[in-house]
Amino acid sequence: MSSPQVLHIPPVKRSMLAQLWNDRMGRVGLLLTTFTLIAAVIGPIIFVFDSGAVGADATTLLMPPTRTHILGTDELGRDVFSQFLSGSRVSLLVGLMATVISTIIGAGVGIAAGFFTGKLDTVLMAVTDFFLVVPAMPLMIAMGAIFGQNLTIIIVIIGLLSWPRTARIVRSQTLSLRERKFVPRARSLGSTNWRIIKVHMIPHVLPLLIANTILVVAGAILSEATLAFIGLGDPNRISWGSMLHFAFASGAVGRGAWWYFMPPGLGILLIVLAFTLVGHAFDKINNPHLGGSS
Amino acid sequence: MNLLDVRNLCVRYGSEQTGVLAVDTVDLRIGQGEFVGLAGESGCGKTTLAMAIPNLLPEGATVVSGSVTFDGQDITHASEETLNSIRWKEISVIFQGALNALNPVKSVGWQIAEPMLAHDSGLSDKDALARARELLDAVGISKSRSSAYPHEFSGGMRQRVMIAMALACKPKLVIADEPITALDVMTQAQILDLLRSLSSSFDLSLLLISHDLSVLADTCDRVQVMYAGKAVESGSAETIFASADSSESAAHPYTNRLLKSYPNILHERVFIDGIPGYPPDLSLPQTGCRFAARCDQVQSVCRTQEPALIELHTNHFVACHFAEQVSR
Amino acid sequence: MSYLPRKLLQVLGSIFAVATFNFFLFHIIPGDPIRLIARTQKLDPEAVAELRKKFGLDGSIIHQYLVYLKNLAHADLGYSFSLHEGVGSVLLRALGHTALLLTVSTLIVVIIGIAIGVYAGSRQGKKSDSWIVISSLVFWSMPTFWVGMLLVFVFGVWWGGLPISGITTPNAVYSGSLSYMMDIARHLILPTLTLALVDIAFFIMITRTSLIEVMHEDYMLTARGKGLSRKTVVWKHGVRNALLPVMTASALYISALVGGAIQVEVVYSWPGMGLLMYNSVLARDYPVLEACFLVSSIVVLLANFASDVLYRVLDPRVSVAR
Amino acid sequence: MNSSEALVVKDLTVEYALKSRTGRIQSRARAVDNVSFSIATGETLALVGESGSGKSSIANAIMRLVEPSVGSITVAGREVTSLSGRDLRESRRDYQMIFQDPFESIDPRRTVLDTVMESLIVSGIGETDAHRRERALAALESVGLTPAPKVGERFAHQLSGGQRQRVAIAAAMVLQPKLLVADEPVSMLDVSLRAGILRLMQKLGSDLDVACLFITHDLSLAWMYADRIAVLYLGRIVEEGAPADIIGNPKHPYTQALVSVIPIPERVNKTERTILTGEIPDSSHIPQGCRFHTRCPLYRALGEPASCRDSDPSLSGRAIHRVACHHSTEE
Repeated sequence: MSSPQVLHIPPVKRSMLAQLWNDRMGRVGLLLTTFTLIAAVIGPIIFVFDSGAVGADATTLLMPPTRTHILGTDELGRDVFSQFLSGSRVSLLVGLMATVISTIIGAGVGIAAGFFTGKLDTVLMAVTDFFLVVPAMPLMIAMGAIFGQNLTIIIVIIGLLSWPRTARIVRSQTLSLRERKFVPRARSLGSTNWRIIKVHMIPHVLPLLIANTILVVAGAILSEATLAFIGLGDPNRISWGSMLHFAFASGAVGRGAWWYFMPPGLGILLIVLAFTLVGHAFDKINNPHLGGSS
Repeated sequence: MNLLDVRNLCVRYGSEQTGVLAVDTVDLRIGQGEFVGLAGESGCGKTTLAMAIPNLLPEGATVVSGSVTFDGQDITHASEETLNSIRWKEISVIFQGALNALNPVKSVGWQIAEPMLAHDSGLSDKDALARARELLDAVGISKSRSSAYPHEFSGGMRQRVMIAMALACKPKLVIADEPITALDVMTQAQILDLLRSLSSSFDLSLLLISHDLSVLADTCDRVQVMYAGKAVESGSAETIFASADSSESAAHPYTNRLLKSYPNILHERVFIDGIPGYPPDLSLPQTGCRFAARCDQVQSVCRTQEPALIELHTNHFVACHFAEQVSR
Repeated sequence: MSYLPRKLLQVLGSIFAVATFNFFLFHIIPGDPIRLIARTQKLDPEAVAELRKKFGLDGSIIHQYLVYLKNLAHADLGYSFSLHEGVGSVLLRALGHTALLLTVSTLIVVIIGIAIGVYAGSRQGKKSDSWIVISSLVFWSMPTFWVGMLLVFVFGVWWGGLPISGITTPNAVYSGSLSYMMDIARHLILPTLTLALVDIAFFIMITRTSLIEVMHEDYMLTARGKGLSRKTVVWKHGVRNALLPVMTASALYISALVGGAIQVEVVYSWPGMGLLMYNSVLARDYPVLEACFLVSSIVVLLANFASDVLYRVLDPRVSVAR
Repeated sequence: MNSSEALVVKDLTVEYALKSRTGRIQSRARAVDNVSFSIATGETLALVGESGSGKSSIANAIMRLVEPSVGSITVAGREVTSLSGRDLRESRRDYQMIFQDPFESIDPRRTVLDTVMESLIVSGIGETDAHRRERALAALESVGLTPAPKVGERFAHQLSGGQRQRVAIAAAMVLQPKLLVADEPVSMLDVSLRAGILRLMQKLGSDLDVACLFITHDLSLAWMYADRIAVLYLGRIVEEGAPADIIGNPKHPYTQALVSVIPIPERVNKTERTILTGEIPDSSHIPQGCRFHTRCPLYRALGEPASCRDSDPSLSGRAIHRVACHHSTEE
């Protein structure tokens, strides 16, 4: 339907960050993300976790919060609060690094498949669909069990198994961009493929890619937590997932030791929620229909 | 009595402070069995005005003032139930772009039968479908295709389905919003022909909206021209489309310039005139005549004082300070 | 070629690809599986040699691969060292339990998820919609296993009214098959609730987004113009179209659901494939892990196939015949 | 070959393979079927046809956006169908295109100035950015987008449709091409703005002596704007001649029907319209014999002569007005 928009000159687009800040969920997400990032960087410096500091006797094991241990102790008598703080680093590190791998592969495959179409597209999409359909968690568990448990390997495994969605999204965006007439116009000017991708494709794919990337971070953090919970975490680096693994294995739930299993779970929830909120707000910015009144 | 009587209608997009009056104090009258054309450039408010009649305005658009009287009943602020009983039963709409106006996952027969069933609880599914097939036949589509889906039809055929659907409940008024835009020339002629022939057999009134004045020339009885949210001229088709030397002809400079924007193969081969500049930005306050900035006969009064819509001759309304002395 | 045979061939191809991928993952990359087994199970050299022979590990890679395929074709999935039993029979038992859990929770998730999604989507921007979106995002951000732990804590420890472990009550005596089924149903409540709490969010969000998109389509205005009630417009015209993208997205969900089920089974000691995988990880029982991955992949592939066929039935623009 | 011809199209055929999902070719659609025409330097030829007539395929073939199956295309004396890679890219500045939808053909994320400068950068014109900027601003000035530095900072969504099309014209004309292919350049614009765009194209065209291929579905617009008109039906030119002859004395039954349905912005008693029934056939199922006979009123009026079903008429007649019909003179 024709509305008077034709005559209306919209204001120059504000920066992405400003638009995010304007959205209530986006703002909460941004604040939460900043908060956890600061806590992860500074926290462990102030409260150093000493894995060797085990409890001296039975009374100091699985102890409820006290003044010295504000979140109590674990089944070996170690301080939960300092574990919690250092665990945040591992979650964030794995989440961010795995996302870097995933995004590079996903965006590359997606743009290549969407732009060049034909045989290359067929082959790339067959591989993408294969990894999209194969259940990621059993495969991660299998690979984790085979390749061993250290942080780098976990990052690589999660990164290698979480790109297909990105590839799909980027490809479909690239395909629809190809239909826009400014692409044949650029070609008729004599632009090379590389120039068309650089000048006309990437800037259009970027907003969608950023929104998706943020959601991939959330997914990667959850994947790491699950792997660690299954018992495939890095034994030398305590993470929120491995805290929950030990809490579960030591029967902390049955013994009502809420101070042990609540904090790491809440930590994961908050950080994943933070990224999810930002990603969701980005989606709203990218898709005017979702943004309430358009 | 007129079938439709719209008076002083104002429709605004957006809020009171920052909104835009897309339709600003406009009248529109349609008599029983009359074909009325509504013309103007994109953004002039013609679609908004038409959609305000059965209150199918998009979210964010509100009728600020004025009234819509249909068949003697004031429906301006009617409840959703009242409107639903009038929609399609009394007033149906042929929407712009038939590809998107048809539901892709329902058969065309079902879609034509649906409003009949919604408005007549006594009708059986079977009878409704049978009537749907009759209607398809009437618009030149084989009855056997009633179980086909919209994507299986060409653009022109979908528009025929849309027309059949609009006629389903034998409405008194059909609003056709740019029904032939984006169709091929020959298909346009076919569709207009169909509309003309059906109008007599179905005894309906038609509001035909088009940006293309030439389309309205031999389809409509009366034509109303809108510019920047205002009605600037309305009159019989004979008057509006009369050649310049006749005693009565289009009197608003905008209408005249618009008419000269089309090549006329009956005349000498000259370059069309067009209109310089662009329509005003309605989000800014308007003073004087809205066409003043583009008018070649502008006087100082045009920039300061808004012309009223006056009746130049019987049933010929013009909103121009110099309507009587405009030269063509 | 028409759609069904072509698609079936594609599924078979994918299964073959998964099997091949599986082989290379477990047999080639980290050295041979027997060495991995020997490392954890402390087998004597003679037993190792015998095992090597059985898997054709004394031959070339091609030879090993062919032996692997032959064994697969005979449904011989190897031997579990930790359970001292054939992998096939272990898996078959577990698969049934997992299927029960997944079927029940999927049904609940899909029906409730779509209903809430439609409710929220048709009230976009209203307060109820905002609350649904926010709570969906919160639940979606929780690790499934942690939700499980919380429910165990609340219902098992605090309140104690619901069973929190296993599929039946140990040493229970049943008066009949009905009481047996009731016992299983009681054991199902918490695992299902856990999966549902997290995964409903997924269906709510995609249904909502899809419906909002559809609400802006021109044919929705046509439906309104016809004088249909709001409910009819939303359900008959909106939901029917909105469900198509939901179907496509559900294919992705199937694989995520398997991941969730593994966690739930671990937390509630539900004797399905997830618990089996967990125990195999702890025991480094590679043949079981390998078979679990293979079987879960095949199940997901088949489920995807089913959803693709269903899509074609629901969308007249693509036909099953072509 | 005559060097005054800006464009010579000879025996052009464009086929599209209709593939199944598995990639096998199921059938071929012949969008353009053995079409030949030429345009002299400074001349404007209008290609008129409905959708499915192949008019856009001809434009895309000339622009090398689709590969012609058969035929040669010569722009300013250079055969371009045999060019590829760098040679092709370098030849492109000689022939430029204006697309139908100005909203689609301008990248919404680039400024107006970027869009015009892009033409120069890609063609390797101008030594420095400052130099290119100067030329781009001059081009914006020449299409009436003033003040150019200010308009240059805007994005497509901040312009009206007419302004956007002016940007597209500036981006094409800044390269000083020998041939301008204009594919429905005004059909998406409001009628009041069409004249301005067409006048601009005409002025810039005559200043630089550019030949123009003007593609339109609107016969009356072609009549007003072009020096010569070619009417297309289902991939073939069925009639070609001067505008006055095509409108005043159409010979092909298809052209006659098209002329009869031209809407006239005046209420007059026109002679009887000829509204053809049915729709233009699919280009993968071109009828045998004369491709128009399935819808031809003359064919029916003459009692369905066999010649129309059996043989495909070729374009014949005096050089200034040619028609492809077996029976056109019998009327």
